[in-house]
Amino acid sequence: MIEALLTLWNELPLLLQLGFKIGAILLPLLGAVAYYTLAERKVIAYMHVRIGPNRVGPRGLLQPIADAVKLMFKEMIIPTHADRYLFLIAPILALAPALGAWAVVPFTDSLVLADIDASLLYVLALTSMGVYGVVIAGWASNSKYAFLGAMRSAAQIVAYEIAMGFALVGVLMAAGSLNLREIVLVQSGGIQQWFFLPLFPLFLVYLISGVAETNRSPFDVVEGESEIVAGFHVDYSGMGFAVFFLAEYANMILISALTVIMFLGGWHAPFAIAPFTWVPGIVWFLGKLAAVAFLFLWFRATFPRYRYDQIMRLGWKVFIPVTLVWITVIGVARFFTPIGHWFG
Amino acid sequence: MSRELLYLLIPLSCLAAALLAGFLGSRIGRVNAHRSAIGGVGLAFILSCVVGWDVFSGNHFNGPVYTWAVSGGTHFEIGFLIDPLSAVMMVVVTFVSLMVHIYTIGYMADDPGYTRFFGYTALFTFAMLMLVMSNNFLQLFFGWEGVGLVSYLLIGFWYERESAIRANLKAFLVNRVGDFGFILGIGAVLALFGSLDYQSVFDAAPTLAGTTVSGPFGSEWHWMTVICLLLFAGAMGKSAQVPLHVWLPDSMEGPTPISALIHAATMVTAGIFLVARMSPLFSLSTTALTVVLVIGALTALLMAFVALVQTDIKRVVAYSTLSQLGYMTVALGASAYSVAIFHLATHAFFKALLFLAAGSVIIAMHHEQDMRRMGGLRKLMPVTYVTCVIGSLALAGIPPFAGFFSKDAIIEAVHHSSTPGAGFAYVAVLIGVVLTAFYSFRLVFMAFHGEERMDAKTRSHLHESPWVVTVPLIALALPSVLAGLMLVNPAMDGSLFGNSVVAGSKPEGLDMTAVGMLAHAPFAWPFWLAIIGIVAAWVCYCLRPELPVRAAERWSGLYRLLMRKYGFDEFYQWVFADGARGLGRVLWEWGDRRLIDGWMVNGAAGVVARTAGLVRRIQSGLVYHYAFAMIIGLVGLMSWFLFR
Amino acid sequence: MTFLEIVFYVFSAVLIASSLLVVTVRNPVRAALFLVLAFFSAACLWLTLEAEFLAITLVLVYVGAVMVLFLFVIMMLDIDIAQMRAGFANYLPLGLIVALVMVGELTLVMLSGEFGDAELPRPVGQPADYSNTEALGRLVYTDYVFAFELAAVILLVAIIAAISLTLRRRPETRYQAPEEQVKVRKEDRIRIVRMPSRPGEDP
Amino acid sequence: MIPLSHYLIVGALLFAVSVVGIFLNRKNLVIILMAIELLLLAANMNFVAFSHYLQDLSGQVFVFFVLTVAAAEAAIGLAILIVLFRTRRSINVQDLDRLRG
Repeated sequence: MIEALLTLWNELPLLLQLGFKIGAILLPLLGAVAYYTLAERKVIAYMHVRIGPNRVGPRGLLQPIADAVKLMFKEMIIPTHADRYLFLIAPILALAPALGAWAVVPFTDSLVLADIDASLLYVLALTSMGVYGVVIAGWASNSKYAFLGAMRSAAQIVAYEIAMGFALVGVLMAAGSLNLREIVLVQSGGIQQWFFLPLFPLFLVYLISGVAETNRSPFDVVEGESEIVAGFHVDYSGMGFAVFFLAEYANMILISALTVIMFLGGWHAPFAIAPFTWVPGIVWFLGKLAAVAFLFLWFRATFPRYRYDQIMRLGWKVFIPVTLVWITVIGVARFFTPIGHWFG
Repeated sequence: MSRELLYLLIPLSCLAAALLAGFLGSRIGRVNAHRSAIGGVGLAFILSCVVGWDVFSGNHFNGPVYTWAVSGGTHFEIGFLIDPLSAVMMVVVTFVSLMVHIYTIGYMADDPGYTRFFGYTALFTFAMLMLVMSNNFLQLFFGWEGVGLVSYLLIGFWYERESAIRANLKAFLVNRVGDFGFILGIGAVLALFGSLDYQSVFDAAPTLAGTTVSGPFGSEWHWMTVICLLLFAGAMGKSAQVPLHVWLPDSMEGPTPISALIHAATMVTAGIFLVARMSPLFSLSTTALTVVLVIGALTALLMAFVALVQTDIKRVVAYSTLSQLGYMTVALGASAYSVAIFHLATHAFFKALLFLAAGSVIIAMHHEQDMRRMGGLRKLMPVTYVTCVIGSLALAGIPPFAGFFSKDAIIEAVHHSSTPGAGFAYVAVLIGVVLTAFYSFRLVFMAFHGEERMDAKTRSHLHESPWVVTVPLIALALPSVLAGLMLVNPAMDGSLFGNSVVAGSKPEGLDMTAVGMLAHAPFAWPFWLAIIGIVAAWVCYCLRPELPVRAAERWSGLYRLLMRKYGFDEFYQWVFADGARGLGRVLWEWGDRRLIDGWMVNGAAGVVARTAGLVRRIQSGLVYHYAFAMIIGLVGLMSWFLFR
Repeated sequence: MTFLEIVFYVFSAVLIASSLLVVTVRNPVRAALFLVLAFFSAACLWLTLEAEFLAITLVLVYVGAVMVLFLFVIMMLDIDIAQMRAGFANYLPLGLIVALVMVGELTLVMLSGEFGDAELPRPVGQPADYSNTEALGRLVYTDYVFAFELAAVILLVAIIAAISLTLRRRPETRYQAPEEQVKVRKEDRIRIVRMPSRPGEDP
Repeated sequence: MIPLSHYLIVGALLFAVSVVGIFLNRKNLVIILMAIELLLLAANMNFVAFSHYLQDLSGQVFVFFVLTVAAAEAAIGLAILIVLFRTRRSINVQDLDRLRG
């Protein structure tokens, strides 16, 4: 049966094969994104000691579907003096990198769409492109609030991308590879081998930068409902708004996945002993992913929004020096290998 | 006391006096200023007399006292050549200077520049002494320019007066012409002989007499002629020979003591002294001597004529000075150097006397110099009158006054001279005798005789000058009478100057004695010519005062010519001043403004500006233009590589 | 036509088209976005040349950083678009001539038979364990280490230059001083005053 | 297979387009800066192509440095642009004639 299926699979044209693979990743991802929104509402509601959505479907489980249907059928309004072409393309530009980066994410040792050599760079390149959606949306709306949001976003993303990149440089120095799968493989052997321990400052920097990169609270000055009433996507409605929504949550999940891969041992069990190793790697991976994703929600429910100049100050004056210092530490440690047992 | 120190002390005492009076005059006061000046010059006079006595005892001196610089083997030194020639000059200079100093106390009594004046005169004495005592050309030139400097300073002494400044400038410029020749002559001497020392030059002169130098237009010149003519050019400037005489009459703008000291007795004779000193060179060039003779004769004759018509008392004396300098030059040209110096000495006394007498009159007349407003001063100023008559008699050549001997000697020397042009010169000096006598006594008669023509106010103040004025007059009158008698014998037989002057082809018949000359006088032309001149003057200005006026009307052309001094001033003004100005204007308009400014400076700038104006169109300052040019160049380069 | 050729011609066309649009579109924001597209296409072309590291770096550095900076600046500046385009047509003929001559000559050279398949064949693929990044890294950190450090210095200078150029000190702006806030003690803020509650009483 | 000349022609076209862009957009400084970036990209294209066909990584190293310098240039260029705009309220190249004689 399985062999027959494999034969059938191999008979399919290459492009069709690729399409199936992409679909196999994208569809669950979109589903996850949809339910992540529900999770957010529920989690924050519980943290606020209220119930959250509970009317659509059992315990409100069909709420995301209802939202999606509503947004799909809602009219998408294009402001009169907006740059029509860019206005339409902006949400796509926002969503595409968030989805495209998944191509190199290794779910397990073998479950990866494209095991390319410099996948870390690829991820970095794609995540750095996410800003275009926000910037173009803000500019194309031809509205002051949207434009302010776009400017904030551009400055913020540029600022935090450097810190994020440096954090990843630390990771690749520790791992000695740019390949995400190999980075995970280096972390095998239990929780003590996971990079978040030796690279703890970089881990924190990466996590916080990830929050900032995705414009999530407490770094959500880009949207800043109370000041610029939703920022860059203030003029979007219907599908446009939906795609931005998707992109944001997809990015959050992506950042969570990358954090897991680079700092939390990927698909590896926390303890390389019997009961834990029985559990399949994908479960560990998804479990860790869910935990990190939960952090995003937790942050949102907990922290007040940063002021803009404080965000800049944190990014330029704290994170970048910290990462630089830690990169130096790693360099020294790599040079005097016997000192740090982590860098065998 | 060594001789060098003695010799040094003579000029240096004058220099010290000059510095004291000139720089510290305002500190030490007027009395101390003239005391120091007179003290310095008096000391120089006494020492000069000592030196003179020493020299005539046979002790000559020639040597350097200080080496100033050595350049390429040529020594530039301060040195003294003390021989009878310089000794005579020293005594004459210091004596006249001393007299003038004393006289000045009275003459300049109320002048604000009193101390400055004494500074100048003492400085002049110093420079003149340096000139006559020098044993080399460089020091000679130093003294030469030094006396020139003081001369300019003193002509322009009253610098508030425009006429004084103009006369000053004129003297300066005319002297520059002569001095230019003079320094060229010194350069020629250095070029030919390689030395500036008199003695070595004189020693080498006979052997180098035949050397020639190629002049312009392929002509060949004897070095000696060239050198002598150049040096004589300097002498012409300083001694005011035609045609460089024009400055001397104008120099009367200076104070009268200065006219006496510098422009009559001493400085203007520097040229005569120079030629006499250079006699070893001049005797080697007949051409030069001829030039000297002719120039001198012209000066003597022409200036005497001018003196006839002058009405300014000082100008009469000034033109007589010019005429007498011409006499001296004639004597030089006749190779009678000792006679020239002899006349120089006697002339120094009586001409200084005449000037001072004229000055005395001027003081009395409250600086009125026009003789037509004088007259009848005889009774009011007896001392001045007597001394003036003595001076005039000496000037006119009436025996036995000093001028008789020296002038007669000159006439005899010219008579016997074999220098070309001597015949003309003889006639000229004979006519000059008549004229000299006439204008001398014209002055006497106009000023001291006849009716009183001054206004009542002046008349009421008229009185004899104070003793400081009259004492020098008397002191100068004595040698005016006696100098001829005393000096004529040694001057004539050659014992006075010994070998310090060379009598090249010494004229015959000059071995005269004082007694012989006096005995001979009533039977010779000059004496009677002088008498005729005096009588004519008496007739014209005492007996028939209307005669000169009628003569002037009768020969009005000649009169105007004389009044205009032959038009030398106008000529120079026209040729040199206007010519130079015209040349300057041409050079300015064409050379400077058109050629240099227009073509070279502004033209070059204009070419640059126009080129830049074209080029700046390319320099648009716009980046894309430059980028475009770069791209065009790139395409061109690419095409060249591709299709060559 | 192989897959590689399709990729090459498609991305080349996109690259040329987008670069043309960069220099011709009216709106500088769109120009910047087309430049992004051009860079992206160029990166894809480089991938066909097995220069993965450079391709990704191009996207990372240019698309991710430089072009964001460009966009930021363009959007911040209030540019008069219409005025900026004035005179565009005047120079178009001349520019076209120059460009055509240049392209013609360059093409002539490139097709002259020195760079054809026959003369310079495309090398066969690298072994599977070949890492472009690693090879480049080895080269950069050995042979070109001084040049590499020089590049680092240039970047540092550029950072300093850019900051110092654009730094504006605004005296009127008030900033928080967190370290001062943290260091503050109650003695600095509060003064406890003891005073009698009614006259005459000892505090 | 794709011959080297095709890559080179792509580079040449890119180069020509960017050059024309520089003097067509003779007013907008930003576009000029972008054209310069394109110019460098064209050069880089040739470097990478030659590097691959000659199997010599030095070409790619060179591209690496070019990218570095170009990034620095872009940063400074934009900084200058901003300063310029602050002082003159314009980025028109024709307004930058303060130094013109």
